[in-house]
Amino acid sequence: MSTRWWSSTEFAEFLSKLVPDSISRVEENACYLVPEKLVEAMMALRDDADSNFVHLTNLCAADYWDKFEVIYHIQSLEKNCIASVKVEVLDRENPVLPSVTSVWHGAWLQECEAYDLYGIRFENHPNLTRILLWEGYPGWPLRKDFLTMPGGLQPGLNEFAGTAAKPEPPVHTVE
Amino acid sequence: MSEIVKTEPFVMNIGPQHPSTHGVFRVKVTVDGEQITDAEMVIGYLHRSMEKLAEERTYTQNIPFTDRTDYLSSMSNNLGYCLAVEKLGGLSVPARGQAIRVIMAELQRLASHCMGAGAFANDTGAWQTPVMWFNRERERILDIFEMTSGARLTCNYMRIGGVAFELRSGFEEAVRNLLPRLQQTIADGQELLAENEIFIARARDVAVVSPETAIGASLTGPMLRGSGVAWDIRKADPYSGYEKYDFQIPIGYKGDAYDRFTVRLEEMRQSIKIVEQALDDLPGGPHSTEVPLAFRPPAGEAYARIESPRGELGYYLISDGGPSPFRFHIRPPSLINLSVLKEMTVGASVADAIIALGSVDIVVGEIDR
Amino acid sequence: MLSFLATDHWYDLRDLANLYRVVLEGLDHIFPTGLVYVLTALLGFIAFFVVFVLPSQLYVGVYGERRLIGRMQARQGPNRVGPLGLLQPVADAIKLLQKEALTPRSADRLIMWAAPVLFVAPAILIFAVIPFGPRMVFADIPVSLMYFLAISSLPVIASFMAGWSSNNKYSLFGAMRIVAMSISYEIPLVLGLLAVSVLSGTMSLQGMVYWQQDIPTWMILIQPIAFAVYFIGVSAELNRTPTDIAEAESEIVAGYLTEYSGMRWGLFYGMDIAYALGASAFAATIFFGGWSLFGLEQWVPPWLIFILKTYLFYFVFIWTRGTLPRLRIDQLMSFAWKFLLPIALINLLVVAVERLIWTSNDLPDAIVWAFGAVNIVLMVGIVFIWAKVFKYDPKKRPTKPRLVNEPGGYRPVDLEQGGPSL
Amino acid sequence: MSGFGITVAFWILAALTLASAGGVMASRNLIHAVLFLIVAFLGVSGFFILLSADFLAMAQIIIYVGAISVLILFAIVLTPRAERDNSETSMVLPALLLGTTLAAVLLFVLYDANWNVTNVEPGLSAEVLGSALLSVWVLPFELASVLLTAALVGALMIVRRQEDEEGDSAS
Repeated sequence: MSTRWWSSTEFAEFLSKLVPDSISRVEENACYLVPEKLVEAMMALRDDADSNFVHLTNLCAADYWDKFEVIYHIQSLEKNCIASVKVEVLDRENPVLPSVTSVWHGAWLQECEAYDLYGIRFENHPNLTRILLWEGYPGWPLRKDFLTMPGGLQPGLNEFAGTAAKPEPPVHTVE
Repeated sequence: MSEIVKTEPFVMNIGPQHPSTHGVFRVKVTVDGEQITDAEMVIGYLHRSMEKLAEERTYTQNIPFTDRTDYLSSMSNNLGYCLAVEKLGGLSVPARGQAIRVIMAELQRLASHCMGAGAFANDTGAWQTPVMWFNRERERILDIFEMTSGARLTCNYMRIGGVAFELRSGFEEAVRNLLPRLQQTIADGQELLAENEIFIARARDVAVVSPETAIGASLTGPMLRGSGVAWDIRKADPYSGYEKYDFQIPIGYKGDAYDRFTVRLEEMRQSIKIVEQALDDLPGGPHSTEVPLAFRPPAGEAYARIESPRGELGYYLISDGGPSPFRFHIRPPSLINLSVLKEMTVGASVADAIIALGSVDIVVGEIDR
Repeated sequence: MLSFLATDHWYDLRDLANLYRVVLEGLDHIFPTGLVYVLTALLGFIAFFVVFVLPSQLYVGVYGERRLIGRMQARQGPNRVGPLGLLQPVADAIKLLQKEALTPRSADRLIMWAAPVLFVAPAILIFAVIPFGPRMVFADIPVSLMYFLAISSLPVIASFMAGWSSNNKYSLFGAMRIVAMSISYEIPLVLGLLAVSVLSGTMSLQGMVYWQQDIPTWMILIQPIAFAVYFIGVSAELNRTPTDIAEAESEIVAGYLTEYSGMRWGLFYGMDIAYALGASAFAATIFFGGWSLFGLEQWVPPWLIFILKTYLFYFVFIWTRGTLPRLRIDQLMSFAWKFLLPIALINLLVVAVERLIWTSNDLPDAIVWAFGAVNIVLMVGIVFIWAKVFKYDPKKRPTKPRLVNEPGGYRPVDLEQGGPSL
Repeated sequence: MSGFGITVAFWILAALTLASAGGVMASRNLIHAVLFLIVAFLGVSGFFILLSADFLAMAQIIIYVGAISVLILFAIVLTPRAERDNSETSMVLPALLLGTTLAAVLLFVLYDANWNVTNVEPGLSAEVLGSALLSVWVLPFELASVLLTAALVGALMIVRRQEDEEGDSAS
């Protein structure tokens, strides 16, 4: 017994019945969703008895130079099947995507991580902060053009620009 | 009246330098008396941007990186990464290589759970004794790793298409001598801790995660199984020949810290069973297939996952046909298991929060990568 | 009973008071009368401290504890400095003296400086009333039991000062915990000891030793409940595991000692051991017959018997420390108020009734054996009933997880018919 | 009370007690005030020892130093910081007046009282005290205990929260 991977065509067929107009295009290895319908489609996939995708396994983003993609691996524990869903983010300057934390609580930290490293803002996320890097870090390090971004690590430069000396923290007294 | 008679809440930092955060991990808790009213974790102290670095190196060069994410289970990390690359490149591993990988992964699980169970016992206040007892056996497992791969902690033993070297002579004997000792230590742990009245009082009904919460929060591994959800990648999606071995999935009753601890102990027993079976019919033949050093898998993507000691460890690779991955993503079980940190700690006392944190069994290297 | 065999010769080691007296008499010829009075006090303290407390602290407390716990934890313990590591405590002390005692910038300097000093003073005072032999007690005051309780309530204040003045949140937590613990456990402790005092009819420690010598018995056989209450209460007051929540290093780093370093920390550490020794000595006196050992004290030096009993009791402290996990503070509190206090009160009532029967009917001394039997039966009965009332059944609790063969979703727990009780 | 040593001890104790009592009044920080109070209590117990009242001295330390001061410390730490310090008050003049009057009355009583030297053996053993409390003075003793119990129950009622009551009734 091993986990069944839903093929993209099978998935598209299933989802178009469940939530119409939620699929933008279907490719060989994944099915691309429309960002506006993302949360609705995910909610339906989670709650429908036939799909039962209750477990968000993996959420990550990827940079294809001209666009971002956010990849969701969702699985059903009882049916032992897994599917790969993608969403495209075309606006590089201001990438925005609806958050799926309302569907799966487990998306919380993974979306934070994607925001931290790619700068993709997830709308309606309860607390979207940088988790691995500090607030105010210049640039989004996992973008392919990170080195050419303002504040990125320039070739030949040994220090990050923008790491100014921090003020000494004040002494707090125990309340 | 109750507005007047109240204590003053204050913010307390647990970590980044604290004996119980198992590394540089920090939780900012707001405390009212002894009760926690808010908890916020602060991570990133150990961030080494491995995902970015990996985009500049070849597939084989990336294997040592995986050692250093979850530094308590390097073999499992190697295995997960190699499986992902093999899936991407459509490679197959010879039977002997698969069996050796299973033995190593299970020994690594034993070593990691030794650390996890011991550190958890330390968090409950059993002053170092269980840690030392479990670490004694962990050292012996690390001796076997050293004998096989030359390194104790960051083994770098798996390769794409198999394992790096053939097993040394005397390996099988060493492992067979070790297993009864491990059984004994697990039995000691069962008696000293799991059946200890104080331990039960401390860990039972603490940091309860309901199965619905656990599934919704994407928990995996002992955290998920402790909540009573039967989910183990080794059973559900067998890799590296796990379907050949006879073992069972331990699941807990209530999803509290005690269940997670006992699940870990039981998983150690099951791992011993698997290692014994794998040793009994260790196939002959080559240990690895020939893979060019600058391996160029075809363009595409692959998501491979294994059951690491901490949960589902996934590697998501995108290849553009070049010698290095276009995107290298690790699904870190330690980080995602911390999704429920707030649910576990808010409302509990500081002492229970430490227990909750200990029962997650985090490795900061994997959280921050 | 044979009379006490020790002679008045100064070389009779069975009674070290002889030596002390000889020295004092010699000094009396040299100094004016008033000064000898002061010198007696000083010499007594120095003698007690240097001969007994300091070596015990270093070699039982520091070295012995570390070696024994090392043995329990499958490791070596200190074995490098000197033969068998015997000089390790000395090396530690020298190291601590050399280290800088840091004071945080926002700390309350004066109180932070005064706390270790105030912590040390009661640790020395506590040994003033402990009888080491028939004539070897420094201050044989009639209320030495009360004295012991009074003195042992003082270090709490010093610990609180240490925790509060450091201006560290962990320290403050430790201070609050130690204060809460001490006021909770003081009450059952006093009530437990009151029962002992009621039965023996004296508040003097020396009187209790004589009482136990006369029966002859040990108080632990007559009053097991009082001993249990004392042991638990005193472990809580001394911060020994399983009740070391004030210094719980896995929770609040080092509790009230977090900001202390150097010899200031060393004073706390050393005096913690001295308090544990004092509590052991007290337990040995009250519950284990003190310096008497069923007649053997006439040949063996009584102080040796006493010290061995003290060390034996101290070993139990080390043993629990190496074995048990730590309880949570609310569990400890509810244990003190809901279990220890009622049980101590019941014990006090029963003992008072026994004492009344004994004295009003003029019964022979052997009747205490019957009392002892009654008390032991009572203790077993109470614990049994308690377990029944709270439906405590360890056999029905699952200590191993369920095992399943197939993966899938959530498997509900079947709680029907003889299932596990959670 | 006689002898050189005892006289010296008395004066030292008196100075210590008075100085720390003054410290209680003068110190702005409440924690410091409580610590001064503890020293004052210890000094008072020293007086008891000088009067050969061993039992009372020990009871003084156990109850006042070991329990009451510790409770005060606990209460101060758990109080919000804003309400913790000794703040200025507008009642300085009335307080001064009241204090002076009280001191005058006490001094007058001290001066006026007929301090007899009795031949009663000094020293109050625990047995004597106990039997006196439970025979001659049994009514005040029991009344005091009833009062203290009532105070305890009252304090519990005041700090009891609404949600606790609900939780208790549910369980």
